[in-house]
Amino acid sequence: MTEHVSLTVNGIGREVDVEPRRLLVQLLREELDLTGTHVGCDTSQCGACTVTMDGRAVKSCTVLAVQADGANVTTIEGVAKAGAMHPLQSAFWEKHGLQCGFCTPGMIMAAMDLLDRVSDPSDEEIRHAIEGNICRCTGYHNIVLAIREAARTLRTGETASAGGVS
Amino acid sequence: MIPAAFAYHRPQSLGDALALLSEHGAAAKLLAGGHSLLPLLRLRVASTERIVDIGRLGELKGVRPGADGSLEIGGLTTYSELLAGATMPWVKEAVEGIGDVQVRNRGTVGGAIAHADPASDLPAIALALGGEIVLQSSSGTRTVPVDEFFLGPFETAIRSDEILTSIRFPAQPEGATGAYRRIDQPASGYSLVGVAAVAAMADGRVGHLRVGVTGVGEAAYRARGVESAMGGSDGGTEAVAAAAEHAVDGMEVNSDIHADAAYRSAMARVITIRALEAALGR
Amino acid sequence: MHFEGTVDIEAPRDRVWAFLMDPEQVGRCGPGVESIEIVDETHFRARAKVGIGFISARFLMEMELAEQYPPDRAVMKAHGQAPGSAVDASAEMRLSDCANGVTRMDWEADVSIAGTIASVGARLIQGTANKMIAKTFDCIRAKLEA
Amino acid sequence: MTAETEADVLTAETQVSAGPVGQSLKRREDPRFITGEGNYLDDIKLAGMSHLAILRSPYAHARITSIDTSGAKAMPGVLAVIVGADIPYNPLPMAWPAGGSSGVQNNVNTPRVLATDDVKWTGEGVAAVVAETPEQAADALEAIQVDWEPLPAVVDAEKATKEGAPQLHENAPNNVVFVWKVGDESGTAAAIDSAEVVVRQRLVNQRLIPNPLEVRGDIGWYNPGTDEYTIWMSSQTPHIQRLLLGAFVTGIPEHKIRCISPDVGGAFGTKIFCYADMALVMFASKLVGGRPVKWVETRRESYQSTIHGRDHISYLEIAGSRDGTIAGLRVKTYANLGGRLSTIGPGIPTTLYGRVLAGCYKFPNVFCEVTGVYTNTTFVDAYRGAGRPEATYVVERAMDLFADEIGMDPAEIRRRNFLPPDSFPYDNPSGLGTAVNGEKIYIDSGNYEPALDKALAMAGYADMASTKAEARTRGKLLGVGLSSYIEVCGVAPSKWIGAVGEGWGAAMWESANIRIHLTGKIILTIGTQPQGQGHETTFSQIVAQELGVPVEDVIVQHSDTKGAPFGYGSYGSRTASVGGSAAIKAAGKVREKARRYAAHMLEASPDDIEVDGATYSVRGSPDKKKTLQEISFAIGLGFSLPEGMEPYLDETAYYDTPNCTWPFGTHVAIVEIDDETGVVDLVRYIAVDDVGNKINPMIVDGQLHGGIAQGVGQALWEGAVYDDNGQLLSGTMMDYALPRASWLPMFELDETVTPSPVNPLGAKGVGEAGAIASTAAVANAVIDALSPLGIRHLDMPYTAQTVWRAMSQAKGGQA
Repeated sequence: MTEHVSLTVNGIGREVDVEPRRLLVQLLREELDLTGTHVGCDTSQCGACTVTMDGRAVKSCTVLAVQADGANVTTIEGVAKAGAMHPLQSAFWEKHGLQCGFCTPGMIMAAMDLLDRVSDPSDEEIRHAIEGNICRCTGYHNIVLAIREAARTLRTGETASAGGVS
Repeated sequence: MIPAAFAYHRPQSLGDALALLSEHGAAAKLLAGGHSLLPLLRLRVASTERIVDIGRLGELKGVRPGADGSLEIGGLTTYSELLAGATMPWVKEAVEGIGDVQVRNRGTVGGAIAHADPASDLPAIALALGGEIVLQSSSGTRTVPVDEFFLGPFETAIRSDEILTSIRFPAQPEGATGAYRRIDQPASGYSLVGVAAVAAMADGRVGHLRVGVTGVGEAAYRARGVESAMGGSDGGTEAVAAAAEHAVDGMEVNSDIHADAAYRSAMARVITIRALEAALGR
Repeated sequence: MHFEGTVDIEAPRDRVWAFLMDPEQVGRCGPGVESIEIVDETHFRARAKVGIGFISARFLMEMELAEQYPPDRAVMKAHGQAPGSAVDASAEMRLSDCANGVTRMDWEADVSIAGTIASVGARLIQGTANKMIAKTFDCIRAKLEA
Repeated sequence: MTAETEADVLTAETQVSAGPVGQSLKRREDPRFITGEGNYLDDIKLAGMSHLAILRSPYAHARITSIDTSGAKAMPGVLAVIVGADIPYNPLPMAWPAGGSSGVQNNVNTPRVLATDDVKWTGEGVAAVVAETPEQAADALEAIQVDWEPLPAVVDAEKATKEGAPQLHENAPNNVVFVWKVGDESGTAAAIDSAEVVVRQRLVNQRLIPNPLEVRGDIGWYNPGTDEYTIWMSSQTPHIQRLLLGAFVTGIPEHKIRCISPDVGGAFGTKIFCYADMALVMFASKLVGGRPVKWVETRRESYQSTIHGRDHISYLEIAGSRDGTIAGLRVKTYANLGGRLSTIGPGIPTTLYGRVLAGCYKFPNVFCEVTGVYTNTTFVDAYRGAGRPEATYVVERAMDLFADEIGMDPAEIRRRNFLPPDSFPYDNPSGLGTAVNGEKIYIDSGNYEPALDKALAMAGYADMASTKAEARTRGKLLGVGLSSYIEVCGVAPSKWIGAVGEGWGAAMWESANIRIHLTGKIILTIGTQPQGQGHETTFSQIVAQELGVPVEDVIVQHSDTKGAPFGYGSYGSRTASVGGSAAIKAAGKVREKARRYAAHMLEASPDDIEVDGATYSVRGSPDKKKTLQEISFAIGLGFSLPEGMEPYLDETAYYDTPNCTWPFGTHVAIVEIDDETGVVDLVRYIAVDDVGNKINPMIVDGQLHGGIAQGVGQALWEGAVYDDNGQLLSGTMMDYALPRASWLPMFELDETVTPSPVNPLGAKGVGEAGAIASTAAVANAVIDALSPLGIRHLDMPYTAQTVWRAMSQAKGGQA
């Protein structure tokens, strides 16, 4: 028994038939081959599966694929436009905001939600905004710097400064 | 990580949803945002034959402030929507601390209230605000006072053929202010102890006080002992401290790997003091 | 987990005893019991959907009346399995007479839960188990007093 | 510290680099990770792939009476159901016995691929299903019926050794795996007996669940056409797994096995080991006719069946005089190793713990006895730091306890007992320098006081009294904690490791192969295995530096046993110092061959060729020159070769370092405790580390950040909780708290630089340093905050309840 789901993923309309129990993250990874969205826990705790759905960050492991019917979903693969990295991606690279990279797509998508709402977040706001995302590698230090830097770039239009972390 | 199979319905109207519920009864589970149900289904500690997805019933969404200062919150309003629409700053501050941004974007007020997790924050806030829960079934609408709604762990006054359509909070008394204070269980983000208080002074005396407590008992409860001890007092530091001694009166206090009953009891008093003092503007 | 409690039942002791020794009767008070199958005088099986709120599991329970000292004391043992989980329990009930035809039942139960439910329900099990046990005894009393 | 000493530390031997080494270059791995193009194990899809799920024991200790798989076999999509008796393989290998001194055979009692007769912990695999889809495999698991006979369980290592405890293995009376001793037993006893002051304390170093964000998984593929196996695995050690799976577990010839480790989403030790599932997917793939079989654990499975870390109960005694001079340290430790032994479990609490217990101090007498113990818990093995965080925790708590007893400042007692800079090379009394078959390792370098001074200055240590007083006005108890650590990294040399008594069953050298293709582009193939450390960046910096080419001209390949030289993988902070040195050595070989070929091209004597970067010129005739690119093209074509020279620039090097490396430093934690709730807040964290020369300082800092966060996690939040029946109650992230962004401050880092004298990079190790130092620093800070109440010790983690209870009891209140 399957249900039909129509949704837009990274700007492209997709039509799929799925079992009702199939999770959005499985739809993205298995049906659509968008494996940049990861699964890190069974309990909605880690945020590795974060995507945006109709513009807001959600944990795609806690959304049924059928619940996403008609939704506009953006995954990490859809963040760069015309081959140019999004300022968040550039800033994570610039500031060494990742190590193993496994939490990174979810972390960037959660940060995207923040920067859509708050243009000049404090470090405290940044840390609060990524509370639903666990990183086991970085201790969050450089992630905070990266999101701070991306916010600056988005505000001022300047690209990230060259060089490593401060 | 993979739920057991179930059938899926997405009714297009509240009436259709209620008809499905009356047809399938306890064999069907309601899905709103999914943030209470899906984690349990994934771990296979819950299972269901069918899911009735009411997540798109727009009629159940929305924060509707009344002209008299009352507030009605549709059951399908997400935490994020509540943040955008709530009129009371202390409620916003409290909701901002629930879960994480992803959870707040999907999790619904009605879902959390209906799930009645004994450590969930919203029930305590609802108890402090007072008011009533609106329940609909195919045979009609009824309301249950918030005070009579939470019956036990994950148990409420909702019957299996009913949908929680909204929560109505009355206008708060003149000059009333509220506060929510909590201690987290760090792993889950649920509260070890959470206390919500709404207080209003009248003629230098505490004229109105409602205190809701979560995390401590088998369900969220009103700390009536605290309320009566404070009522009519000057609301001063000593009165607050004395009243907080009643924070767990009559309760069998929870004990688990994160906090035993002694700690929860002691913290219920400490957090009650903090919530009261904040509500009283200190 | 250890639980204990006392229930006063307005019914004569021999009736209480007979009720407790009858799987069909007492079994129906077990949490979520859906069917009972008598194996022999001291053994029976029950299928039960155990849970509270959303959380539930279908257990196949093997029950044994391990000790009987009528009409004073009985010990019951239970082993149940659900996919990924298991429960083992031992319960002792002691009956005594009180005034006005009331029978007092003192009970103790040791319950150990294994598998999925133990490992994911840590913050919920104690309260839930408490609630279910209380319901079981409420049910026994209600049926006997009816 | 005087100005001169600071200047010495910061300038002496500090690497001055004109090339890429020493630069904070952005990581070349990152574009794929930040665009979602990483390739982790679960991202791999192969034609015809099937899916495997494992049924795990709900009991911690039980006999398997029967298993009925008929229901599962009849389920939709099921290709095979496997039980232990079906699998002809051996139990998993145990490669690091703790040593001969115990007199106990401790390399037995390892897991089978699936349990056959009994289970020793909740989560041990007992059956498996292979199905068309993961859903079908999960559904079919529920249809397998197992009859169990539950047995009594024991989870506490100390209790497990006592009379009457449940027995796990017939060949291990009282559940003892080994009793391992190191140091001078009688000398230490005499020092303690005659000491002016002796402080004793029981310490629990709690069990941790490592939690790399990517769980483990494997894909096994048996190719019936070639009779060869390929296993994709999320592993730190693909070469070692090929060896172990071939020679020890399956008996399949090693050359018929290929192991590939794709991008690894964090590991922290958990992915060093040989796991049952690796062999299971091999067996399953052959069973289903050569279809690839994928298994990926769930997080809950990971908590039960991937290794845990730490779990020591220690009794420490520290003795000395009132002037702050330490005379002796005696420690007796129970190390919980779980229900069966993991690949190198016994090596962690022995060699990597007892031998570095004296830390950076000049203690005349040290004695350590470790009892390794079986319990009905998940097996325990190396988790970030592996033995050294445990040792640092013991000695750093001991220093604070002793300081408290004699009323001395914790910084002062450390300073008084530091090994002075002229001590090196130093044989420490807990047995590092103990000759084993004539081989020694020794602490080769160090300069501890400058790091301490720098950290104290950054923390404002001198003003701490007023900082504390200010916090009191806000209802907060402020505490400051120090941790001065040393670390043994890149365990080596192989001949010492291989000597009787330290028997890690393999050597510890590392490999590198450099090929310069005709166009001058360079491929470096390494035997180490990244899990987030940026090897592709770091190694390309090293090779570019050595060969004088742009970093962009070097790519780094790794993680596939096919065509790569054998390598031992990445763990124990060994990659830069050992693997990096292998790359330098390979580069040197290439450069030498290029130089000889340049001489041929330029018709000069090889002795007259000067190399400057990528330019090879004739001494005295700078116009007569060839670039490396010209050389690689010509030698690659091979049209003209000197007598005896082979074409192509392709050199492999194997590097065995003469000694371990010895990072050190001082960390300072500052915490505030809410005096009513017990909630602990880490408000500042200062780290001054000396990891020698840095290849990429940005990456080094990142490693420190992550290590610090994990160590802080142990001190404040993390802990595995079992009930008495062996049920893992902290079974998911809902009940096991991992550090989150809002709980941590920005970390304040600085350095001193004392290059390692034993490798050409002067690099030490950094992957574990943060975790080794930080747990003790935070612990000491919490106890310092509580010391005004008379509290001298508490066991971790310092949850709000734990701290509140201690405060309540100290105040004489209810608790």
